[in-house]
Amino acid sequence: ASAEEVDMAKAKAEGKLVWYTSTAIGQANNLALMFEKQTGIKVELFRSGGSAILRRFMQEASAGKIAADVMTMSDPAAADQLSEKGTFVAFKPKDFDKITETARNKDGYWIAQRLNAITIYMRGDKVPPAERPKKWTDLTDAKYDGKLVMTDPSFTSVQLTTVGVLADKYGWDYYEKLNDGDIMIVQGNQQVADNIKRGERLIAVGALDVYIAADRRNGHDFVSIYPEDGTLLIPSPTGIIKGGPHPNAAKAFAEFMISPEAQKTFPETGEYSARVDMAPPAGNPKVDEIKLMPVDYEKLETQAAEIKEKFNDIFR
Amino acid sequence: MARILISGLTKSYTGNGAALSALDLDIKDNQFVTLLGPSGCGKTTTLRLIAGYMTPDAGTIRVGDRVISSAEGVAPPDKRGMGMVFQNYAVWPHKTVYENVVFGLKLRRIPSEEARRRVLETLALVNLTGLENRFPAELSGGQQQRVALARSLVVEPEILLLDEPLSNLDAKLRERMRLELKQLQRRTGITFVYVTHDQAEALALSDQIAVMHGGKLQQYGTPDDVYRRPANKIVADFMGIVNFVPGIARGGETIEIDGVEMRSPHAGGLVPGEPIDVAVRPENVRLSRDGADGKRLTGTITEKTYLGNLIEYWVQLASGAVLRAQTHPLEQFDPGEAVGLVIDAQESSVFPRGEASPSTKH
Amino acid sequence: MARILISGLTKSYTGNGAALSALDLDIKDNQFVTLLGPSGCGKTTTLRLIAGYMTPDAGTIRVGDRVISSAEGVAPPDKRGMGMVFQNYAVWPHKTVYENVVFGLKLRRIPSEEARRRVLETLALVNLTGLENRFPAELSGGQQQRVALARSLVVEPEILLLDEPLSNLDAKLRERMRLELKQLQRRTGITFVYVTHDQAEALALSDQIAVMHGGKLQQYGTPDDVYRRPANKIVADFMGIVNFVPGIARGGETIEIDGVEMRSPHAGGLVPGEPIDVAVRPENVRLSRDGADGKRLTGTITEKTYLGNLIEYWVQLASGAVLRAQTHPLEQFDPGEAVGLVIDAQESSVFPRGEASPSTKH
Amino acid sequence: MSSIAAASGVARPSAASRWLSLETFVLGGAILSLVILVVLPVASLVVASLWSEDGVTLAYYERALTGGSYLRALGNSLTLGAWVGLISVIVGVPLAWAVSRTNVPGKPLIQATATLSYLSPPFLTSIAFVNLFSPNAGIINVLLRDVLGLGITFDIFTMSGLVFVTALHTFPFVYLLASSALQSVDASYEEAAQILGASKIRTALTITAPLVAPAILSGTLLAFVNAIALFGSQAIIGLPGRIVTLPTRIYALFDYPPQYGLAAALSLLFVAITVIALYLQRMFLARRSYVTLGGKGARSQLVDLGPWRWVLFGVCVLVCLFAVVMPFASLIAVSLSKSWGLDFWQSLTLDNYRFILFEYDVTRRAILNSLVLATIAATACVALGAIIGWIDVRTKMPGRRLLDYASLVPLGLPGIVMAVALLQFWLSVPYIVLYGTFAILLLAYIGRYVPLGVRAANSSLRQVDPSLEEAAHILGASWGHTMREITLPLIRPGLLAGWLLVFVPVVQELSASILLFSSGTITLAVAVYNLYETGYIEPVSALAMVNMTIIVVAMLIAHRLGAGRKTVSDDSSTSFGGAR
Ligand SMILES: Nc1ncnc2c1ncn2[C@@H]1O[C@H](COP(=O)(O)OP(=O)(O)OP(=O)(O)O)[C@@H](O)[C@H]1O
Ligand SMILES: Nc1ncnc2c1ncn2[C@@H]1O[C@H](COP(=O)(O)OP(=O)(O)OP(=O)(O)O)[C@@H](O)[C@H]1O
Ligand SMILES: [Mg+2]
Ligand SMILES: [Mg+2]
Repeated sequence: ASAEEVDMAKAKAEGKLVWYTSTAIGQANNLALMFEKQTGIKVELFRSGGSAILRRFMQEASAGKIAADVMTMSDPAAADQLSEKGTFVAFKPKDFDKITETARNKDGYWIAQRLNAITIYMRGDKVPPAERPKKWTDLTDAKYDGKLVMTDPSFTSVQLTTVGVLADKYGWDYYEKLNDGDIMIVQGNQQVADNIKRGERLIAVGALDVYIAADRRNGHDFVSIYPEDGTLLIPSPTGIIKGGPHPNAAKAFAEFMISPEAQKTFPETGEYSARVDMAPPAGNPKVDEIKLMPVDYEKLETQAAEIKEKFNDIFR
Repeated sequence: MARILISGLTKSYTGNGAALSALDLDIKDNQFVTLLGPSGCGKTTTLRLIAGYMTPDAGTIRVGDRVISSAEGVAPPDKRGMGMVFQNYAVWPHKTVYENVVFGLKLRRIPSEEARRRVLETLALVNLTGLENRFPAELSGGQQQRVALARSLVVEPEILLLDEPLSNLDAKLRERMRLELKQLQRRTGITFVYVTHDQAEALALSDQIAVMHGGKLQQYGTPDDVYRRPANKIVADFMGIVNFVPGIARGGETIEIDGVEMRSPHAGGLVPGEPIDVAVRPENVRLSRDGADGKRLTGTITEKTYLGNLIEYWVQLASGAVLRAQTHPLEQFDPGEAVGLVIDAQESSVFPRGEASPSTKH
Repeated sequence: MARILISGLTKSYTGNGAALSALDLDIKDNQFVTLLGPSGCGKTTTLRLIAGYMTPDAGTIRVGDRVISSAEGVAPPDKRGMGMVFQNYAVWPHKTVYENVVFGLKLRRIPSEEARRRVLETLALVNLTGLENRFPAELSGGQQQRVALARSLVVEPEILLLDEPLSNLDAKLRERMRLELKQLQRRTGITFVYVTHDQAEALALSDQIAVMHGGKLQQYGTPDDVYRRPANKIVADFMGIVNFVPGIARGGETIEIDGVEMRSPHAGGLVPGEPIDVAVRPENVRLSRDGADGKRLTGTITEKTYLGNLIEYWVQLASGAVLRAQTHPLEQFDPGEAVGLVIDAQESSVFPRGEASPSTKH
Repeated sequence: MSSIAAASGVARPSAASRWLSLETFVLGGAILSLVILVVLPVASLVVASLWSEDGVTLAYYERALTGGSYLRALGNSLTLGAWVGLISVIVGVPLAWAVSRTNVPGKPLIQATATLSYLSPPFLTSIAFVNLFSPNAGIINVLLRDVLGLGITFDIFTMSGLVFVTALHTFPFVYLLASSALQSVDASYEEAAQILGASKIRTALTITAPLVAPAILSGTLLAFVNAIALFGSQAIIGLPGRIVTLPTRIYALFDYPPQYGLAAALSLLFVAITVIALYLQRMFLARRSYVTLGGKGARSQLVDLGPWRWVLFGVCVLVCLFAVVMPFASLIAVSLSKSWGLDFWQSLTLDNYRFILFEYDVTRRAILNSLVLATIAATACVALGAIIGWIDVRTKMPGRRLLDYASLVPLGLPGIVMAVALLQFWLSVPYIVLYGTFAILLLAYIGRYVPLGVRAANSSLRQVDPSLEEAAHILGASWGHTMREITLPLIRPGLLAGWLLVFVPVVQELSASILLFSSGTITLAVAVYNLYETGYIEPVSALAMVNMTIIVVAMLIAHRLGAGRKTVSDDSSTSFGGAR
């Protein structure tokens, strides 16, 4: 494919760009600094939760006061929808084709920054190997009663994806059963990790694996299962905002984002790079060794509200 | 200039009857006018209306030829150039005595040296020298009241409203303060509107007294008028002790009490034979050991009270009516003793029996 | 039983001199004792100590034979079975009149029917019938004071402490209230400790009067004692108007004023020739139009004040000393007139000239 | 006024000058500010709740009121609010009374307890309490069950747990307002009850507490509304306990794709609750007067509790233990551990502090921004509160009640709703570019927290006898002068309490900040959130500790500056922030 060229002279003349992102703060800082060092272009960073970023951007957009140049979020469904609305600039930078196919918009409206693995993780010390679940459906077994924890899709967009996909595949019945097993519902991935760490619950039913990556390095005995009936690898889309104040710098940054230098920082912190040619995080299986669960983002996008409501009905 | 003209002033508090109805008062410049009346009769209400804290329901208050209050609106208190001593003192608890008193002078931008001098002078006037740096909570009740007084005096306003400013002072000090107030008024020409519950104080101080009752003005006149020529029984009753002695009008200036005839200049216009009440003050009853002689009533002493500079007796007349009389301590009678009484009818007022008796409710 | 024995009671507020020093008082059961003295002399402080709100610095207070206050500790006010009317009323602003008064009865678990009856009775007593449902902020100053009075009366405590309970009432009502208080005391046998600034009130009501000055007890005795036989100049001065007429002791009971000799039973023990001050009350000066005759002083009227039931004159003696005299309104003199004076020396007190004059500071 | 002007030439200029006076200006300004800060954003909310793509509709209300889950959430919220309000009174009033009116020992400790419990960010204390009381792994539960062998297990994930944690955060509302009011109660009111035979406790219950009813009710109202609106603890404790509340429902509606209309309708339901609560409060206070600072130099006197003071002190210590020691100890422990959940003593480290102080580059800027913003916002809220409160309590201005209601509404709005309303409003205002500046953050903060300032001032003003102001007026003091010299100094304890009540949540404000900050105006709460959101609970705890240390220091300084001379002359009078 023919990569689009970035006009570096113009980008440098613009001098800076504004990046709205839900990337972990340390990582985001790191990337911004790397880019500045490389190009001399300053990155003004807005780091916040995925939905806060979106909310803010949409408010600005509806008032016609666009401040962001580049946006990284954690919800591909939303990204698709925004793409359709013409929010993003189509841009296929160098190495566009090195990105996992499911992790980029085919027209280049967005490209994944990284892939978020949703795993079933658990306390290795408390759940003996024989007891460990292998598949999503194992979790409804009565022996896990009172041991499970998961997030609420109303607050966590990756969980919305997970619930959407699993409910589609196994029916809402699956969640009814989890409910019967006294699963704990928490607000976000942070609390899932926290509850597992403290041993309040032992097994996370589909949560962002990266939240325990650092803990694992620190010596916690955490075991992650990549379910045999399909693992979710959810891309974090990055798009260039149409009408942003620094269009060229934005392109330069988007290109940088998928460059090997930038991408190799993700495995270092326990996340999957969006590039096919990058090694997985230490100790994790390679992307092609994982049985991936296909996601129909278009469908998700239309059903979001319905999924949340249904979920709420079951778990209240 | 600082003449206050009040006409038709009416005010009622929500839910209750009128606290003040159709009050007319003409307070001349440089006058010392006292509002007098039983508790709850509307004295404070009147002062507060004059000060501009409340909007009247009807009527107007004029100072000079400016309308300063009417039902349509009131000029704000801070623009009225008045001073006021509040019945509850309203001394500022967070300011020392000195700061309380100097407040008004500071507002007037008096240089601090002079202000200091005037404050100290005024504090001396009210006998508070040495307490400048106390907070009100560290003062006795009477001392707080004097702070309130000093605070309003020090600025020498054109009109001074005083709501029972001496109520918590002892007679000695009160007398001194009265004198000082009177002198201050003469010296400065301030118009005083003074509320007191003390008839003697009112009589001693005032140029004019307004006697109020139940929100209505009963009489407005000089102390002598009010005391000696009360407009009605209410005033007669309120202005010191009074005996209402039943009698009968005999035509012309002649009246009859207990079979004894006497002449009263106030008896004109009464129908002969009409039952009357003669308002007799205790000091207008003269007791003696002389017996009946057609000019003299007779009675028996039933009670004797020592009042210091006076002795008061309750005397039961032959008709059964009881009369209070006061004598000089040098003339003493004993309970049970039969005495003769002469009533000074010249000094007594006569009212038809039918006229409403002063209600005791206030 | 409810005899209060105070001995050596001393209290000073931080930073200031003693508000009360070494007070001794023996208040007998069923007595009506009045604390009298100039503003700031420590009356309220004494009451507050009796009530148990403060710990004395020294001295004790006994009720019956129980020590209820000493420097070591005080029995709490709620265990003392006393009642108190506060100088600042302290009526609870968030309770209606009825709720204020019924409070004490509720504490005593009086059945609500009876409580209601008693409250209404007491409110009638203080002339507040009909105002039961008002809040204090909707009352006049005097009405609030009466609520405070009613609140303490309704529970009929053994000992009642009253701090100027009638100061904001008019003379008429005050007199009625005095009577009611006196009757209540006779009927119930309550021990009253009463603070007033009104000498006449004290004289009329009290069994015993304690005259205080500057935190010290000056005299404790019956009204007659205190008024007619003051222990010192301070008392003489404080108890009503007094003239201090300069004179000379002539040995025995004889004294001389302005060349006129007279006999005084109080002059014993004085060195002949010693300069003295004779305390003469205005009512003990008799004015007449008679001229000098060796028994009579002479003087000239300089001022005349109308007091209603009395007329007061200022008379300048030949020696230049000025005397106040009061006469019955039926005997009138005019300013400038020369008059003869007779001083009732029997009723006058004699003090050596050197004795401290009453300070005017309080 | 017109007839007066007509009646005399002299009155005319005074009428005119009055119209231009400072009073008109300030009162008008305050009303205008309230309109801008509160009324307009709320109006835009009303519009949003009635407006769908197809025009005006009641569909959102229909959904809000018929959807079972919303009604359940409403029910839970009301239950939560009611219990928290009750407990706040039960804890706050006795503590306030003890500190202000008795000789209980350890007053600084009680002050510190109340201040610190208010200070600890609710979401962090919730986490701390989860650490302590979660049924399986909660430290206390483990201790009780495994170490002591007792069969007791506390479950924090219940309504009681939620009430408990929330009340620990809200009782200071009652405490702070009540204790400042209690300082201006003349002792003779209590003495009058005692001499009638009322015991100390009875006096406290029947006289003292009712006398400061405006403050207690204001505090309770704030506690009630705040408890309902507090999102953090409801998300962390409520969700696992399957207790849905209105805020959690409303927050969920803002997730992509946002359902703004429904959220607006639900929020207005919230506003309705707030308004009803205020209405009840006003009903209760109507007509009664609570003037405890009269014109006769109020004295305050300490009640000697005898041995009971140690009992009361014990209760205080207990509250302190639960409200401060346990959550803080747990936070400190987390902040000092390399990774929470490993063996504590072996993973002890100061790394987290090093990280947030020296490596996390926004910390210092955020702290500075937050302190400046909070100082300005707290001062503005208190000033505005004093004026609005004054209008309500002292004037007969028509519509003053509406003003009082308007000034309470923002409190009842979940932060996110208020923030979105503000954002929408200010983004749509042409020419005024506030976006991305400190100004918009300030507008949001003042708008959100002005209720706290108003309630504090309102309840304080009710205690002050108006004749104290009148006495200044008649001496010729203008309105402004009287305010400055008389009114404000007299209600200073209340205003200081109000200042503190605003300062603390502003430092911790997140839901509006996160939409409104820019790189230059990042705030502490946003910085904390960013760390937390990406999984670093240990540095978050460290930052929270640093944050609290700084707030405490800032408050001590502010208190020193603000607490001028004593108001009620008595060595016993106290106010928050430490012992005198
Ligand atoms: N809290 C206080 N701190 C310091 N000094 C005080 C305090 N209370 C009273 N005093 C002083 O103690 C003295 C006695 O006060 P007290 O209130 O007993 O006087 P009082 O006789 O009741 O006077 P009044 O008739 O004016 O009420 C006064 O000089 C007063 O200034
Ligand atoms: N705020 C109020 N609300 C309702 N009624 C009131 C209010 N203030 C006063 N009143 C009533 O109005 C009447 C007049 O009150 P005002 O205060 O003028 O009396 P006053 O003559 O000053 O009495 P006092 O000598 O007792 O001070 C009283 O009957 C009182 O109960
Ligand atoms: Mg009055
Ligand atoms: Mg006193």
